[in-house]
This record gives sequence, C-alpha cells and structure tokens, in this order.
Amino acid sequence: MQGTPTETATRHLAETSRWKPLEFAFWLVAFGAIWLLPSHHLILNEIIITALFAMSLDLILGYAGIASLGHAAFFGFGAYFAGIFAIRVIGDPLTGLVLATLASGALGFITSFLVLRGVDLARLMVTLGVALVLGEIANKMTWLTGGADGLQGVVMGPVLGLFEFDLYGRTAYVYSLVVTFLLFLIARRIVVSPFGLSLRTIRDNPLRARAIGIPVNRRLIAVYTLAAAYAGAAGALLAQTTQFVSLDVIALHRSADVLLMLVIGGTGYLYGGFAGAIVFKVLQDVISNWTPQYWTFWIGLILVILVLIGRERMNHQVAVLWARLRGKPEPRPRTIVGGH
Amino acid sequence: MSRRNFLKAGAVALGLALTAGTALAQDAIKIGLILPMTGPFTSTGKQIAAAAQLYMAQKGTTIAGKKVELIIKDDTGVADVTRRIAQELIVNDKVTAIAGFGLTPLALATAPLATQSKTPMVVMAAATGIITERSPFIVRTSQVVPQIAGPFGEWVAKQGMKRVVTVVTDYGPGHDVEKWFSDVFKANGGQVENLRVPLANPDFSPFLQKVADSKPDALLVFVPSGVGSQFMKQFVERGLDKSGIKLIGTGDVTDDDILNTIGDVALGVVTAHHYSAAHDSPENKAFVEAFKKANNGLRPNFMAVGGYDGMHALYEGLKKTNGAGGEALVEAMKGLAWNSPRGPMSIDKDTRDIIQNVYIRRVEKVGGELYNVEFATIPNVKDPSKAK
Amino acid sequence: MSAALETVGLQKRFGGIVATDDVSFRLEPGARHALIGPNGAGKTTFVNLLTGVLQPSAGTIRLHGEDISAMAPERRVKRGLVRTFQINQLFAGMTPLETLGVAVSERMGHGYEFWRPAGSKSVVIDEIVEIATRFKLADVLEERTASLPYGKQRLLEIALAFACQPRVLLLDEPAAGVPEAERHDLLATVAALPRDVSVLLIEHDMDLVFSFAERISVLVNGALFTEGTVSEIANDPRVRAVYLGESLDG
Amino acid sequence: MAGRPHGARSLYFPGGSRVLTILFDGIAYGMVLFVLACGLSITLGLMNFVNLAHGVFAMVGGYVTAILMNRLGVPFLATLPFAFLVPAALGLVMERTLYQRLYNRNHLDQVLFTIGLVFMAIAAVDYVMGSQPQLIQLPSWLRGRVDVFGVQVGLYRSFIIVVCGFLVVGLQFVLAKTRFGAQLRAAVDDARVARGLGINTSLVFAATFAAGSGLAGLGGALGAEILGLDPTFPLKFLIYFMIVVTVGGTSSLTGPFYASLLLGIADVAGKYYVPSLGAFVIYTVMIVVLVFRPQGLFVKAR
Repeated sequence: MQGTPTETATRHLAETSRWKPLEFAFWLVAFGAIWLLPSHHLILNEIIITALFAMSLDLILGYAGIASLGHAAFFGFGAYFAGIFAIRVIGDPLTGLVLATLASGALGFITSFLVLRGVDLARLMVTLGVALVLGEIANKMTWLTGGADGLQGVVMGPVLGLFEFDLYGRTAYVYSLVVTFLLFLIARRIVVSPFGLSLRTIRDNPLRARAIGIPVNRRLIAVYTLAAAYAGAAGALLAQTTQFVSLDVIALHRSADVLLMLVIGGTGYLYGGFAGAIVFKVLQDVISNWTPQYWTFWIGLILVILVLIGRERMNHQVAVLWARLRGKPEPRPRTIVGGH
Repeated sequence: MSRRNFLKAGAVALGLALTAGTALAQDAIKIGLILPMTGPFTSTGKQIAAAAQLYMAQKGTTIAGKKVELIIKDDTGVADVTRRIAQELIVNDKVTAIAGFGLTPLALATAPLATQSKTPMVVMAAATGIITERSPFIVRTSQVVPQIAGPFGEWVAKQGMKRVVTVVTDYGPGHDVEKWFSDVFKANGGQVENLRVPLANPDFSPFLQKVADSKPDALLVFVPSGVGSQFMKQFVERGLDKSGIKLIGTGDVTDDDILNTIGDVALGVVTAHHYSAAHDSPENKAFVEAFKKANNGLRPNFMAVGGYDGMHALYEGLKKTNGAGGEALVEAMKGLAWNSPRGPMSIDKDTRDIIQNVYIRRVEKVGGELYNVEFATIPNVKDPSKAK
Repeated sequence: MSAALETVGLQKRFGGIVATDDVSFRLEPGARHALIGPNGAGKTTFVNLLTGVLQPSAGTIRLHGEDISAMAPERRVKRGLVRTFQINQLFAGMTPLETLGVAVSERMGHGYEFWRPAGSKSVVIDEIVEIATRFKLADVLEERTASLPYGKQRLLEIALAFACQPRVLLLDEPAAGVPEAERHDLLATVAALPRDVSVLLIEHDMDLVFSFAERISVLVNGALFTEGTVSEIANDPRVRAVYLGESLDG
Repeated sequence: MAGRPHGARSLYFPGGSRVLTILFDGIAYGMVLFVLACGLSITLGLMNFVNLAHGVFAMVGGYVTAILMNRLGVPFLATLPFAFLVPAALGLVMERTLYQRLYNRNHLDQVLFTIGLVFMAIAAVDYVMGSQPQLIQLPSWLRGRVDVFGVQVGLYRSFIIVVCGFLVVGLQFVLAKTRFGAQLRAAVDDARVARGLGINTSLVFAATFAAGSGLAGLGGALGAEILGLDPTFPLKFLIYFMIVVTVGGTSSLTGPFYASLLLGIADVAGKYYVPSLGAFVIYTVMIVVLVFRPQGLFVKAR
C-alpha cells in the first residue's frame, strides 16, 4: 500500500489514532470480567480505579514530562469531595462524580502554577509538598473530614437511580469500569490530537517547543488541570464505591505506589497505568501470600532491576513485541521522559 | 467492533450483572481475621494473629461438629483495603464472622458492611469509643480509650496531683485520650494544659521544653508505640524525671512488646491499662507461657490478649448458636463473662462493648526484665462515653 | 519603512560581566545578513535576547516596528521571528512527520484542538510533505528522530524553523557538523526563501558567510564592532586582526 | 477549634533564657540534620544525582552503633568511627557497582532506582533486626543537662553541636584548602572541564560518594538518640533531607548548612510557640522556596 508521500503521511498519522486489536481485546476482557469473574469484582473495582488514577498520572508524566510525587493530592481531594458531597448534599453518584471531577480539576489548575517553574527534582518536591499540606489539612479539619477516624456515614444512592451498590461489588465494578472507559476514550482522543502532540514536544524538549511557538506554560497548565480532574474522578469513584474515605487516600504511599505502577506498566501510551495496576496488585497478592511482611523488598528489587536494564529499553522490547503481534515489521520505540 | 458496540456491551453488562446473584451453603465455620501484617502497624497484626492461632491450638478447631477455619488477611493498615477484604471474605468465602481491625478507621470503614450483610464483627484492637455504635453487629474485646483514660484521670486527681500537662500525638486516639483524661481530671478539681505533637515529628524538645516551663505535677503522654521510647529518653535527658514531674500515660506507651527495648528510662512510669503481661493470675501465667513458647519468646501485649479474648467470645458464642452466625451469634456473645488472662471481663449486653478492670501499673524490673507491675485496680469499668 | 528586526541599545549583564554591550542593530526587510565574531563574542547571547530566552538588562527589540522586548518567546514566534539552534534541539521520541506536523498545526492555530486527531486536515499534511520534500526528509518521515543520521537531524532542525513560516529567520550556525558536500545544498535551500523573509545568519565559517550574505555585522566582546557589505568587511584589516587572533588559538 | 491547646499562650510567657534554650535545641537538631544531609547535597551538586536512598546509609550507621553497643558492649564513642566507616565502605561499593551506571539518567530514573533501594533496605533490616526501634544507652557523662548562665543546656546536645561543629569546619577546610577539595569544586562547577584539566572525576565522585555516605552514617549514629532509629528511618527522614537540600541548594556546603540550622530552629521554635500549626510550617516553607527560588534559598541566582 505504497502511495504518494501525502498518502503515506496521512496514513501514518491516522495510524496513531486507530484502535489496535490488542486494545479491543483488553477492553473485551475488562467488560467480560463482569460475567467471567463474578467473585472478583471487589478487587477488580480497586484495580480499575487505581488504573484510572495511574492513567491520570500518565497524562502529565508520559505525555508532558511532569514527574509528580504528590498526585494523590487530587485523588484524595476528589475522594473527600465526593464523600462529603454525598453526606451533606445528595447521594446521587453521578452528580457527585461530575462535581468532584470538576473540583479536582480546579485544584489542579490552581496548583499547576507551582509546578511550572523548576525541573524534575524541584517539581517532585513541590508536588510532594502540596500533597503533604493537603493531607495535614484533611487531618486537622476533623469537623468536615472526620480526621484520622475517616469520613463516615457516606451513603450512596443507586447509579442512574436504578442500580444499588451491592455487597458483591458488581455495581461498583461496572460503574467504575464504564466511567474509566469513557474517560479513557476522551484521553485517547486527546493524546493523538494536535494538542496531545504539542505536549509531547514539551516532554521531549521544552526549549525547542517554545521556539516553534508553543505556549509551554499554558499547555502544561491545561494538561495538569486535566490530569488532576482525572485523578479526582478516580478518587471520587473510590469514595463512592467503598462509601468511606480515610486519610490514606491522600498519603504519600498512595502517590508513590501509583508512580511505581505507571513506571512498571510503562509511560506514554495510556495503557501503562492499566498494565501497571494489574501487575502491581497481582504481584502484591502473590508475593505477600508467599512472604507477607517483606513484599516491599521484592517490589524494590523489581524497581531497581527495571531501572538498571533501562525503562526505555524495556518499553522498546514491549513495543517490538506489540508490533510483532500486530504483524507489523516496523516498531516505533518511544522515549519516556524528556531529558538531554 | 466499534466503540459504540463497546458501550452497548457495557450497558448490557450493567444490567446482567445486577440481576445475577449467588448463594451457597456453608460447611465449615470460617472466621476472617483482617489485620495489618505489613506496614507501620505490623506488630499489632503479628500479636493478634499469634494469639488467635494460639487460642485455636489450645481449644481445638471443632464447634458443634463443624470445623473452624481461620482466614488471616493483610490489609496493610489501609482503610479501603480493609473494607474490600472484609467484603470479599463475606461474599466469596462466606465467613461466619469477621474479626481483627488494627486501627479505628479500618473498623469504621467496615462497620456498614457488617450491618448490610448481618455479619458479626469482632473488634480486637481498635479503641475509639464510637466504633461499637456504628453497627449493631460489632462486639469489642480490646479496650475503649475513655474506659482507660477517664478512670485514670480520676485516680490521678485522687493522688493529690493538681496540675497535669498532656502531650498527645495529633490524631484520633491521641485526641480521645486527651479529652477523656482532661475532662475527668478537671471534674475532679485538677488543672490541665494540652499539647499536641504532629504525627511526623522527629524531635520532642520543644514540647518537653514547654512542659519544663510549666512545671506540672505530672506529664501525661500518648504517642504511637514506636515513638514512645524516644519520648521517654528525651524526658530523662532533659532531667524532667528529676524535676519532680511524674511521667504518666495510658498503657500504650509502655507496651509489653517494646518495653524492654525502651530500657531503664521507662522505670517508674505510671500507666493505666487493661492488660499487663505481669498480671498476677494463673490464667495469665499459662497464657504468657504458651504464647512465648509458640512465638520464639515474644512477649504477648494488650493486642494479643484482645485477639485471644476475641476468639474466646466467638467460640463461646458459636457454641451457643451451634455454629450459626448472623444476629444469633451477636446475641449469643452479648453478656458473655469470663476470666481472661487480663482478669475478669465481660461483653456489655446493651452496648456490645467490653467491661473490664483497669489497672494502675508502674514500670519495674522483674527478673532482669521490665514489666508493668500492677498495684491498683479499678474494677469493672464500662465505657464512660456510653454510660449515659 | 521600518526594519524587519531592530535593536536599540540592547544590553545584557550577568553579574559583573557584560555579555551584550549596547548593541544597536538593524536587519532590513528581505536582508541576507550575517553576524560573525570570534568565539565568546556574545553571538549566542544576542540570539537568546532576540528570541526571548533571555531578558535584556536594557534596550529595546523591535520586530517590524513592534516592540517585542518583553514578549514571551512563543509569541515572538507567532509574529514570525523564528530561529534554529547551533546544537540540534529536536524531539527525540517523535518522528519528523509528527515534529513538522506539530509546528504546522501550531502555526495554523490548532494547538488547542484536542478532539480531532492530528493529521486529519489535508492542508496540514500537504504542507508537511512539501517541507519534508524540500529538505530531503520525505523518505524518513516515519522514523524516530533519535535514530536518524546526524545529517538528517540537521535538516530537520532547519526544516522545523521553516514549518513555522518565518518572516525573520535566525540561523545559528546552520552548517555546524554538516559535511562539506551538503553545506551548499543547505544554504541553497535557505537562499531560495522568498525575498519577504529576512535572514540573519550567525556563522563561523567565513566561506559560507561570504557566499551567502549581502551585509555582515561583526560582534566582538559583546559589542557591535563594525558593519558593512561583504567586500567592505572582507577587506577590513581590523576584522582580519580579530579573526587572526582567534585562528591562533582555534 | 479543637486543636488549640487551652491557655497555652496565656499561661507561661517564655523569658529570655528560655529563648536561648529553644535556640540551643534548634541548633543541635539542625546540626544533626546537616550531617545527615550534607552528603546528599554534595552528590546532588556534584553528579546531579538524586539519591533518595541516602537515608539508608544513615540508617546503617545508626544500626552499626546500636549493634556494637547493645550486642558487643562497645562504648558509644568507640562505635562512631565504625558508624562512619561501614556506611562509607558500603557507599563506595554501591557507587562503583550500581550508582555510577545511572549518572547519565534523568532524575525520574534515579528517583525510582533509589526508592527501590530504600524499599529493599527497609525490608531487609526489618527481616534481620526486627521492626522495633533500636535504642542506645548513652554514657552517663552525656546524659542530663547543666545550667550555663541560667540557660538549660543538654549535655548530649552540646556534644552533638561540638562534634558537628568540628565536622563542618573540617569539611570546609577540606573543600577550601586541600587539593582534593579543589578538584571536587572544579568537578562540581563543570565535570567536563575538570576532566579536561586531567582530574580523575570518576575517582573524585567515588571518594565523595563514600565520604557522604559515611557522614550520613555518622549522622544516623549521632541522631539515633534524638530522631529514633527503626527500619523505616530512610523513608521517615527523606522529606527532611530533601528539604535541607532543596532549600539550601547544592552548589556549596554553606547553603545546606544554613538551611539545616534554619530548619532546625524554625521547627523547634515553631512547635514551641505555635504548636497548633504543627507540620504546616516546614512544608509551606519548602513550597514557597521552591516556587520562588528553585535553585535554593542560599544560592545566588545564576
């Protein structure tokens, strides 16, 4: 199917936005699990929410190159917002979800100005600081958040007024999955748009991005806001499906875990969060069954090896495999974070 | 397959998922024990799991002809995980009862589930007053903070102390101790100054300096157990022990699990608690000995006894119901009374909370090791926060 | 008629060091102008001031009569002031196709379009292909930039600036590292730009300068040393002295 | 508000000597932080390497002292050289085998790698030594406090100030006056140029890394009494190290030194005078500094 350069170019640009067979397979399995794994809906719900959270981090790390050690700030904010909204205003899940998402986005917008300056390390520390301060606020505002005891008395109404949250976690999983899927569709469109491409230029080389007329700061603010909204949605899903919010939602380990998951799954192709969340949870389950107290040792070892081998090279291998599975001869390796 | 089809599939899935349901008969009596086996609260989990296993080893694994099975799960001390695990145990493993719960938020997160699924829930560690009010299926065998801190406030006032400074870590249990001790102490004519220490706090010197400035009769401390030793060392380092300020607290700071590693700085610290490994009774001697034997010489602490008694409550209840769970089991556990290693105790038939003796102890050296030696008893204390 | 690009009393200090010293410079519309100077003369600082990477300590920069001294770099680009870099500044993880696509889309104001896939507009594609063909990149459009040979990367570096449709183009040693044989091709492409594009060439290689430029400015120690036509500069003994002094240690 | 202590302000307004005691405590605390963090600051400045596992070396130093004292009965002072040497040797080995492979990677890779090491170290120490806090018994001449012109001064804290003070002066001397110091400074300024001048930068890196790890170990041993010591040490104090480094900057030792003192004094004084603000103060200071002075507070903008 060789054609004029124009045709080739059009085809190649379209290629990135076209759905691959494996993607279909993935979502088929995810939806199939509703019937195939009825006794695992609770853990599946946890995984899909974590995956959505990791995907939100991918938007800023994998596409715009902003490393964050405090992404749980938005996850936690969304969770508390949804929980408090259900208690104080109305228990309708969708209303709460939408508002929590918007509110988290607003928080992301405000704090985005803090991450514009500085490079990797300063950003890591600033994001970490923001999450720590928010966590401390949640701890202090006991009258609103329940403090260290956690937020209690969250009672959710049925989804769409039809589906009650059941004990088996079925409604919870289906609800989280559908929401995640919709958000994924939006994210997938965004990352292959001109806007998404411009983010990748910022990730690879902010200096040059600016020199070809891309307003770097504004793009970063936009994507940071978007990622915060996504993280907030994940937090809201957690609060609504577990009907409880505790300070853990905003804790450092939540931010660190999601970063690890994303890195294990690979950045910059949206599915990294899903792969990472699944691998992480399964590993956690397997290893902690085998050696409950010391499973962090093995996670640490995996990280060390992952970095030593080189995340890029690993991702490249995955890309090669991926291409081979699709029967395409030409793998296009991807770089992770811009760095020169 | 297009994206639209996908959405359709999702909608269909939603419908189907909600109509299906499962119900299975149960053969064995399964008890789900949810504990923090990793993370910062590992020691709580270890102690309770060891005690529960010891109880089953001693009392057998058959009740009413059915086999009792203990399923231990790690929740890493994170509330949403605790809840998820409890839910899985209830719906997948069809457990008769859930137990454990190392921290207050973990118990509170799970309480609505117990109500919804009518599953008895035995709280073996978490100590905040409100827990048992959050579900009629909760029974507690650990302690209630007001139950310890309140009577202690009265006892301290009776010793003639007029002014106390409290230093508590700024989180739920700390606030509880501060409130109940202070209220009762003030009601008995004392004066209190409250200080709170942030959870992440490496150096206690500013707080101890404030205490030194204030020169109270006693300093009441409540900090997470690992940090307690540091606090005591700095207390001694500042010479506060020689300044006539008595160091007092709830038994959490002189936890049997770490008392020996704290070292001699703990000598003379007066605390109130419901359990000491040095409690002088045949039941306790047997318990401590068996526990140490089964666990490499590990000394049982108040967490262990909470787990041990929790299993006892479940066993006795199940015997009465012939192995049935649900409301019957809760009913059966209400009003139970027995001689625990900690001393006489019972389950309040109205509040399902624990009624037990509170002991006043002093850290002393016994046979080369540090122990909390009991020297006064406040008998049969109900949780004052519920005794209306 | 106002100059394409003009600086008045431009100055930049770093602590006690004056890197750009009161430079008043004028680039005429349609000019083929070269800026030369020995190493450390402050050429790069000057370019960074013009493009807004650095803020001047004093002085004014005007683009087609408009004061752009305080304008953000990306807005200067939107107004047609585009540069290339002495050391390639490319997007390692993207393909030339995507790289050029971003620049073209951005210029056409599609930068915030997030719902439409990149490359769904044929005007964009046509222009990418046109530029790629002109810079001999058509055969490597889908390869990852990081894996391109240096020569192709260099071409992409220049092509990327073209994709921004410059009215004033600053070329910072465009031939650096390019083999002799390809240099003239490169310059020929630049020279073939329509005359309404003004070009400022910052260069070290005197041959290249003399074959390309119509006017030459010489920067020494951050200050404008002299300016004139090619022959004036070529015959200026002071310029020779400056370069002779340099050639001894270079 | 529930969090405010009753009458904390009205009861006892501190007098002058008390201010000095607070200052003294803050300085001692800051000094420990400096010894703990200065190695991190050097590796960050010298190799642009983000070593989040720095606290592991501090923990190793602390455990060396604890084990030597509690199991082998070695006196406290005699353990300190080992608390320096063991982590230094460990640092050297790790630098040669692992760290140097990552000098050219981006910060995120370095962060992930070193966090992985932290996880492994925490679990390993927990496995070998147990999760309980390790306690050391100070010799009697370091316990208690004395009254100096009406100011209450803790003996151990005085000891720390003296030891750390000597260390600071010594480090400054090494950096400013010795050949190695000159090479180190050259390499920090521009490793490429330094290499061009014939300096064996890889050797300088290794030696510096080892020394930094050793210092952290010494800090861990000295600080065990004040900060506590258990397997989670590297994670618990990571934030404090990072604050020192980010606030102090990495281009010299004086920046982190002032930052440590500032942090120590601000933390102690903040908790003394406004205890209800608790942990907010230092986090907020960190964010503000990083936003307005991303290079650090005590660094001249370049």
